[in-house]
Amino acid sequence: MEFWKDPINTIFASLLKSFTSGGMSEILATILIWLIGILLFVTFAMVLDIFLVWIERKVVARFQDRLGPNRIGPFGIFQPFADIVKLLIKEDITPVGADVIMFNLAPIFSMMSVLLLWAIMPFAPLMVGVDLNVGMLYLVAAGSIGTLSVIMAGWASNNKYATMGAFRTVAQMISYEIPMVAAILVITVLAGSMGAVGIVEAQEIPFIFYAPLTFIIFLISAIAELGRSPFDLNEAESEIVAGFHTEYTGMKFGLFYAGELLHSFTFGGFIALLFFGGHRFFGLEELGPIVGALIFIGKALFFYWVIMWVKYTVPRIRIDHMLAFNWKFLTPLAFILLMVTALVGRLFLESNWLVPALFLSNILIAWLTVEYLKSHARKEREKEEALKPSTQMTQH
Amino acid sequence: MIPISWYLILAAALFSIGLFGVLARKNAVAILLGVELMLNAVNINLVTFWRYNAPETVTGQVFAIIVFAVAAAEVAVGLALIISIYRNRNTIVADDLDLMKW
Amino acid sequence: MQITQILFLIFAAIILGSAFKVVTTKKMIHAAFWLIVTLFGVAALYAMLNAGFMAMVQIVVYVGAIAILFIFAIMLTRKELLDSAAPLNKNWGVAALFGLLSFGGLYTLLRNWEGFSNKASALSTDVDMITELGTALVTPNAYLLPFEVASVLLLAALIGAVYVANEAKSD
Amino acid sequence: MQNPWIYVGLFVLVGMFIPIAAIAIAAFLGPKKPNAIKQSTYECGIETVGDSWIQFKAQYYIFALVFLVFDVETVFLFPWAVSLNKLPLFAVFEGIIFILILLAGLVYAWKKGMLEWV
Repeated sequence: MEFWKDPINTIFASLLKSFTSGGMSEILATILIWLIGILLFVTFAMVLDIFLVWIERKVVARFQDRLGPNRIGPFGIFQPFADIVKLLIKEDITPVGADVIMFNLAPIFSMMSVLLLWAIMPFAPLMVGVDLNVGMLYLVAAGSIGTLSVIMAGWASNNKYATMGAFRTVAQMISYEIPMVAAILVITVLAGSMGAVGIVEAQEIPFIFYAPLTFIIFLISAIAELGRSPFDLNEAESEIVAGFHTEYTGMKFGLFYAGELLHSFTFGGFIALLFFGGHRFFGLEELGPIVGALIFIGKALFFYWVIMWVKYTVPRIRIDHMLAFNWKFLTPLAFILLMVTALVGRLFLESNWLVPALFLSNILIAWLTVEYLKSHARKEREKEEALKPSTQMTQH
Repeated sequence: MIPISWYLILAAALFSIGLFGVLARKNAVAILLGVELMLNAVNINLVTFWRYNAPETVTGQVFAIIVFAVAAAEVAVGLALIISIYRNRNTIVADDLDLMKW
Repeated sequence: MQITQILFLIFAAIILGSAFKVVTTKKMIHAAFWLIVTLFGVAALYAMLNAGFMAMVQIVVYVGAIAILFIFAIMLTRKELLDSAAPLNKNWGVAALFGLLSFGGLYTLLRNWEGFSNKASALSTDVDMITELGTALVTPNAYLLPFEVASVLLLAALIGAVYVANEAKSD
Repeated sequence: MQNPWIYVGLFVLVGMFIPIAAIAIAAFLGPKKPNAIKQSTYECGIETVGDSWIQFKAQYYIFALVFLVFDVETVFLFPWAVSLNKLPLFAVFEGIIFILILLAGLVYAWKKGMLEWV
């Protein structure tokens, strides 16, 4: 029964006992057990990643009215393993003039920046790698390592398309980081904590009801951070071939690709954590941490599916529109939301009216935004029409 | 446990390397890189003193955060100036920027 | 020798070695990447000093923003100008002397300070450092003024830099 | 263990080890038959002209600049946001003033036309 209540710490304690009984010092034993645990954990993430490839291919096939992989194994479930074998036995090409060390480091950093996020993922209250009290800042920091890997890949490839693609991707990633951080700040204000566990604990009512607009902003900026459609600059073959990973082949390209998929899933998890109560599901999580972890993974998969849904439904946005949308719309809106949430949240602190007040203020902001956009669009249209007298001629 | 002297000597060495970079590099961007090293040395000192001498107050960390803000402002304006100079005079070698010499 | 001491020495070697590469490397973009290595090393030191918030801020601000800005600025200027000539000017000997002097001076100064071999006092675990920090930043008797002045400073930097870069753009 | 960052450090090590292992296995298994054509820079089959280090436009710098300023701002705002519920009401207004001052910078850049991608 002990195991069911707190699986990780039970295993940890029994392992520690058996290690130290052999005469090992406690610190060394702890570090060794952690190392084994992390290895298992990361391996789990990588295996999950393999299945994400299958899910991705299957789902995109359904969106496009195809069957998808269906030859290897039932429903083609072993297709990703065939993919891996193919990636492993492909020749690894390093282009002439490339900066070899940085060329090889870039995919490693890209994958690492994603794996690092798993250190703070709270699957359940007692099933969390480490509960940092600066958890959300850690999320942003891991993202900046990802940005770094993009710029390394682009520069080291010695290819114009790669360099240009890297610059565009970096401009996009750093731009969308600002509304994302502002959205995280809104959550931090609501939870009064930056740690992942603290945020989950604060969600008696999921934060989506406190901050629905913030959720939309976070979703958009998360998709942009991931570089998925409609923000998938790398796929704009007609402009920059394959962006920063134009020159990558074999396993190194595989790492970028797998990193992107795992990153999407991880962000699905963070959406579940920040806005949908993490492992909570109508009291079902009371059954034990393992059930909580399964609920959490289920929620993460659902939001992974939402990200895919957006990806295969919306066409790509041009880069100038993308950046204008961020700086002229999303960033001001996110900061206005932060100010309003801080004010309203503080005014109604510990009152029963907190959730309705925040929800209504969100609705109000949404309405004002739509009205502003309408009038702005009308003005733009009038300006366009004033510039084009010929169209009025044809109306006669 | 590590004595405070180790951190302070490390910070002093980092500061000196940064100073060398500022004085010796030709390239204006590289000079700014040296300034960054010096600011980092200062920050190591601030956080070290906070941890060893006054861990119950936050003074050291507040100072370090202000240093971050100053470093950001310095880099932003400094690099903008370098880019502007590059556009106007087509050089960023600090020795050649002698318009204000006389 | 304890594990923490060995760790410290590894990080110190990384920091000083990469810092030395920053000031001597010929290729500017490599110098920028070496700076990033230094910054990571410093972040690791902050983590060792139990200043997790500072470590994260170091990575978010320095690696995530300042280093990127440096790389952008380097790529905006042409390569021949950056990498053709020798990296150091002709006064580098004097500069090295100054560097050594400053190190020696700082070392003797620190030697004579009585707290030179202080040991760290235990950190009380019940105080949440970030909450303390947030409280200190907005309390009028503490650091409210620096907090607001910092925003004005950033505003001034933004306006100044945008103005200067705008001049460059109009050419 | 009092310092949770040891765990993060181990995570960094493992997180680097896994991709390195993947690349190493691929390098071990894969064929190695380099030739000049295969290793040439891929630019849609056209011979590469000049250096890949081309002149970029100043616009990238402006975006990075605005990003830097807002990034530093968030560092100040995170402690403020965490401790907000324990602070008196005027602390909220201090934070709002802080944000408004920086939004003024964004508006300035906007009005100057520096946020246009041209």
